[in-house]
Amino acid sequence: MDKKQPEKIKCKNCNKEIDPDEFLINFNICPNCGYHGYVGAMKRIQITSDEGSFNEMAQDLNSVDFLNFYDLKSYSSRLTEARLKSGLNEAIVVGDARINGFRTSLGVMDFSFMGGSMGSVVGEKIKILADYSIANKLPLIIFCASGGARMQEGIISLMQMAKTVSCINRLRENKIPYICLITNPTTGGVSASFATVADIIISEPGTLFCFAGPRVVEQTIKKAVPPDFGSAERNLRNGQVDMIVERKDIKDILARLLKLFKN
Amino acid sequence: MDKKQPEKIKCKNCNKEIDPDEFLINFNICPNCGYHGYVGAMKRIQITSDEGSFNEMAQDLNSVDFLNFYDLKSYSSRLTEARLKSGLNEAIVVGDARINGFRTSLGVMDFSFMGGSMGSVVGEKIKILADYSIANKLPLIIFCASGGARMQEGIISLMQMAKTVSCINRLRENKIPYICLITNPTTGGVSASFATVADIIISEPGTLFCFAGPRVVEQTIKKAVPPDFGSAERNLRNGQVDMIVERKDIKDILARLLKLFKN
Amino acid sequence: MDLNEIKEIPKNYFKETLRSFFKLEKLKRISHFSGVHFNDAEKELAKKIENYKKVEKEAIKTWKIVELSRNENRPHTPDYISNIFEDFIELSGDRQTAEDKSITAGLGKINGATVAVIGHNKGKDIKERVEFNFGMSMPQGYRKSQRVMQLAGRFGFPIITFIDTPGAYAALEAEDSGQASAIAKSLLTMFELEVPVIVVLIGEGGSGGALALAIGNYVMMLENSTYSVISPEGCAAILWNDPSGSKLAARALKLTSRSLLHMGVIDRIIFEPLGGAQTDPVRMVRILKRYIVLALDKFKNTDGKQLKEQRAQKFETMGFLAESSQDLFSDK
Amino acid sequence: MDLNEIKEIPKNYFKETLRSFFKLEKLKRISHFSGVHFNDAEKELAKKIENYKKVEKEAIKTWKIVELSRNENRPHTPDYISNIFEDFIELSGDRQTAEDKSITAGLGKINGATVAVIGHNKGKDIKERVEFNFGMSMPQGYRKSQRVMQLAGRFGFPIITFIDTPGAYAALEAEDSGQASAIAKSLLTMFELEVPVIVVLIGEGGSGGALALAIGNYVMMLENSTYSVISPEGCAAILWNDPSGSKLAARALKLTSRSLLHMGVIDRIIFEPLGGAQTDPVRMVRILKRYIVLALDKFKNTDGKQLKEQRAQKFETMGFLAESSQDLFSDK
Ligand SMILES: [Zn+2]
Ligand SMILES: [Zn+2]
Repeated sequence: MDKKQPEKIKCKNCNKEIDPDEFLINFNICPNCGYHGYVGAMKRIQITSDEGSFNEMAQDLNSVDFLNFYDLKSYSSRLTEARLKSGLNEAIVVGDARINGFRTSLGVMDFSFMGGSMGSVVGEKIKILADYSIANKLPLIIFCASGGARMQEGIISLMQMAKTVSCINRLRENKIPYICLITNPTTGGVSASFATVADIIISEPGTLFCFAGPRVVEQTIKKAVPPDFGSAERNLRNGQVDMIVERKDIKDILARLLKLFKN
Repeated sequence: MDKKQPEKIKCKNCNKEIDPDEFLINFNICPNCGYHGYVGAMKRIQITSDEGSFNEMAQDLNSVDFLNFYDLKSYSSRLTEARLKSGLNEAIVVGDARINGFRTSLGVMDFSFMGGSMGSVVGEKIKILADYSIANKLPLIIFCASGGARMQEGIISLMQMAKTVSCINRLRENKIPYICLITNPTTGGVSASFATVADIIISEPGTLFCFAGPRVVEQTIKKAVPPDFGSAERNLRNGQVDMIVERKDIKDILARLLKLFKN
Repeated sequence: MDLNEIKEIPKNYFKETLRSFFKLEKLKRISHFSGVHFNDAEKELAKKIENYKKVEKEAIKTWKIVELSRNENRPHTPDYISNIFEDFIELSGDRQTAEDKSITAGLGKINGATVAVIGHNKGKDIKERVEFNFGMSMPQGYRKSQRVMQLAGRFGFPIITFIDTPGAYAALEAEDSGQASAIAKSLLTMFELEVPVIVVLIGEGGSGGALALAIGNYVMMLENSTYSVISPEGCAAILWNDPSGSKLAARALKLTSRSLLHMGVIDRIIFEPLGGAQTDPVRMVRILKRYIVLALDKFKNTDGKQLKEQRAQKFETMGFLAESSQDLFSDK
Repeated sequence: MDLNEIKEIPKNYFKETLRSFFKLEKLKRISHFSGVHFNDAEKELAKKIENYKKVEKEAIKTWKIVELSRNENRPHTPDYISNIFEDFIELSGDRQTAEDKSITAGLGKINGATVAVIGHNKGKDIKERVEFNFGMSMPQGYRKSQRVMQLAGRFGFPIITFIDTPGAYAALEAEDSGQASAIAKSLLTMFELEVPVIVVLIGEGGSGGALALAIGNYVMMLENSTYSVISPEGCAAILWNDPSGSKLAARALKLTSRSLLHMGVIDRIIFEPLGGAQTDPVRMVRILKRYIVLALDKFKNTDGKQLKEQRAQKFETMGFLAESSQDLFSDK
């Protein structure tokens, strides 16, 4: 058989070679050092929700280049590229799902779609998901992964921070629980909006979670930031997250929390 | 004439001799360094409220030695001594008053009555005053001066913290403004209860305002506290008080605040 | 109320007792040899000594409770949490500046219903004790607990608190982070709650730091736990310099469950296994669980507004005072 | 919307323009000497150059506004406060860990009614600017403003905010005190308010730090103020390395009052005296006062719940998107 073996890959953290099959089976976690590698929205949904239970919503919403934003490329071409690269039509996938039998509204961001940046579509999908939660009295669960606001939508991307927080405010008024999962990385406009107003905030180990990224902070304070800057462990110590949970245990902890909230 | 001149007194802060008449006229403020000396409840009422406007309430409430608390002296004898020394029957005087024409509920603590400590009577008088505020829709103003809870009433003195905060909670529900004046010293059970849940907190300059006093803290941390420990200035920097106002300006600022709250 | 006759205790209590004793012996000797009798003086001194002895005995008895309340082998908050509640999940952080491990907070189930559980945590070994600051909380701890209480309030979860602290942390950094304000806000938050709040004093109930989590619709106290406005040591330091001072202060402060029930500060004493909770922690936990279930049942059908009102009523009526219309200063 | 034809800007924009220009000249020369004509190529290049020039012109125009918005002589929050409101009293502190002077908050009167006023404060001279951290707030600043907003909400006082910040402070201590959480909570608090909230962008409206105080029922913008998701410099640093990048980024971000009104992000532009607010601050203040009074009047008879709903509605409908039922990956 001349069928090619998949290429060996290297861990971004410990730099050791990993067997790609093992990496894949192990939820993209380095079997050597436990580093939690990138995992896309679809895989995340697969490992978090009950098999076949996810029903995607609002998949037909697409971003438009309403500012004619030029960059090295136009926003339109970036969107096309991102769609092809990620296999998604935007940086978040939302839908109805079951987690160990508990029905929820589930939103999962994907960093591979333009760095998980939040533009009009991400905001609108979160609104649709929150409205769905309220209408069906379903707990809301969102996995964050984002570099922040989507610059290419200018001020409108900033307004998505307000928009999403307003949705969460209505969720709170309706006494719907909201659990937020912080995955690597979660920064900027997402961390300063819907991510941090959750009832429960759970972080994956080693996740960068901050408002301003380390390089921006270094530029401001003119010195190096500590090596654990923005890390899950530092955030736990600083009171920013409720707990750090390994990827393999997230489904279980979610199910346990859902059981508690389903009083 | 052989009528005696009042004895010269020394400023507790700058140690300079002060003319007692000048000190008295100057609201017990050192004319040399501006140190705000002790001022009793009755004098405080006089300099804060419009002449003749104060009508005392609940002056017939007296503390009882329900624990038979022995000390170097019994609580009962301490109470008698405090009454004679202060000319008051408890560590707070409460009543209805006008401040530049604005009608208010006014409570003034007096440090000379057993260190302004809070026992059952202080708690009850604050309750009566708060109830009066609610019934008559009058803003509540309290001048604090207290070493904390009254040990001689044991656990019941601790319960006065709960009691007074509950009264303030009802005041808040009734949307009655509450302004608290922090005077020297305000510590312990008073600072950790009704004093710090005020809408507006004003401190006199140089006032010690803290939970645990400097000596207690020094015992805990086994080193000297900074010279400005618990000072009004440090508290302003640490976000604990809204403003520092000199004694002579307090009536004016209260009137201005009352005007703002009388919408 | 358990009154005692002695009202004034001299500065150096034990020396004074001894002096009285010798004085009595001397009087007795004089009357024996001289035939002159000092009956009144003798009687007075004998009574004084008797009272001193009674006070001493009471003080020692109270002190034993103080020691029991601090016994390291007593079950602590984590022991109660893990054995009383199912599916407990701990929540961390004040979402502002810190996670304070001296307070444990989280959600769990009891008898099928979700509740929030919050309690002081002194730590189980030296390492934990240091990490948890011996159960003395920073303002951040009280802010975390407020966050969890508000969350419970929003979702209608009853709240159970376990009190076990020497007191709020008295340190510069605590003061600079608003310790007074944090405790006061904690009280305010608890008065705002529209869910049942069940408080259990399980060990040391030290001052404002204990009260901050203790505004309950129903307050229970383990037999050998204490609850006091000031530690006996702190009280003695102010009153006497005698090494026996702490014991006397403990007695004077009436900090035991019996005295507190008597004064109406607590609603129920939960009796401990003979010798104290530490002799049979498993049984202690089992007993407490029953009482918590009973307490929760009490408020099952009470609506939020009523719960809030009952709590306000309960604490606003605490106090002993006398009303007299006589003018204390009539001769002035 | 003000669309432009160029969609793709090469990395080194000015060099590229120059190169196109030379290429065009060369084509012209060749056709002149050879008689061979390159009409299509010539036309394309000419159009490209024309577009580049247009973009450049627009960028320079926008940049002037960016500079105006940052002009130190512009009236700042304290100038508006002291000249628009009577009886203003400043309130300080978050009641937790700090007083952040980069945000000024307090109560005052306008047209006889009490309002809360909250605004970024960049400081009027070097000393103040350093003390106020150039208007870049710490989490404590947003917590103070939340406290004052909640106070206003409780007493029914309308809230007026002045936005003027380069952005929230990006420093280690800010991160460690929960900058992200503080901004998010500020947004949440503003959505909870049941009083009218009037927002005025008076200078620099930088990112999340600006938005944190900008959830208004009515949002007004001074003609030469800006409001952007990222500073032009920050944007250019990401997009180009060309020194002219900031100007191009400013244009691309559409951060001017005209663009924002066009996009429905703001409700009104308040025109400034000729040359900018700094040329006649007295008049600027007078004009703004009128608009604030008008804005407050608008919501005079709206009840609390409606105000909250209107605010939610306003911000939840912001966004531009397309719905398509075509499967983007049909060929996969
Ligand atoms: Zn690895
Ligand atoms: Zn002096």
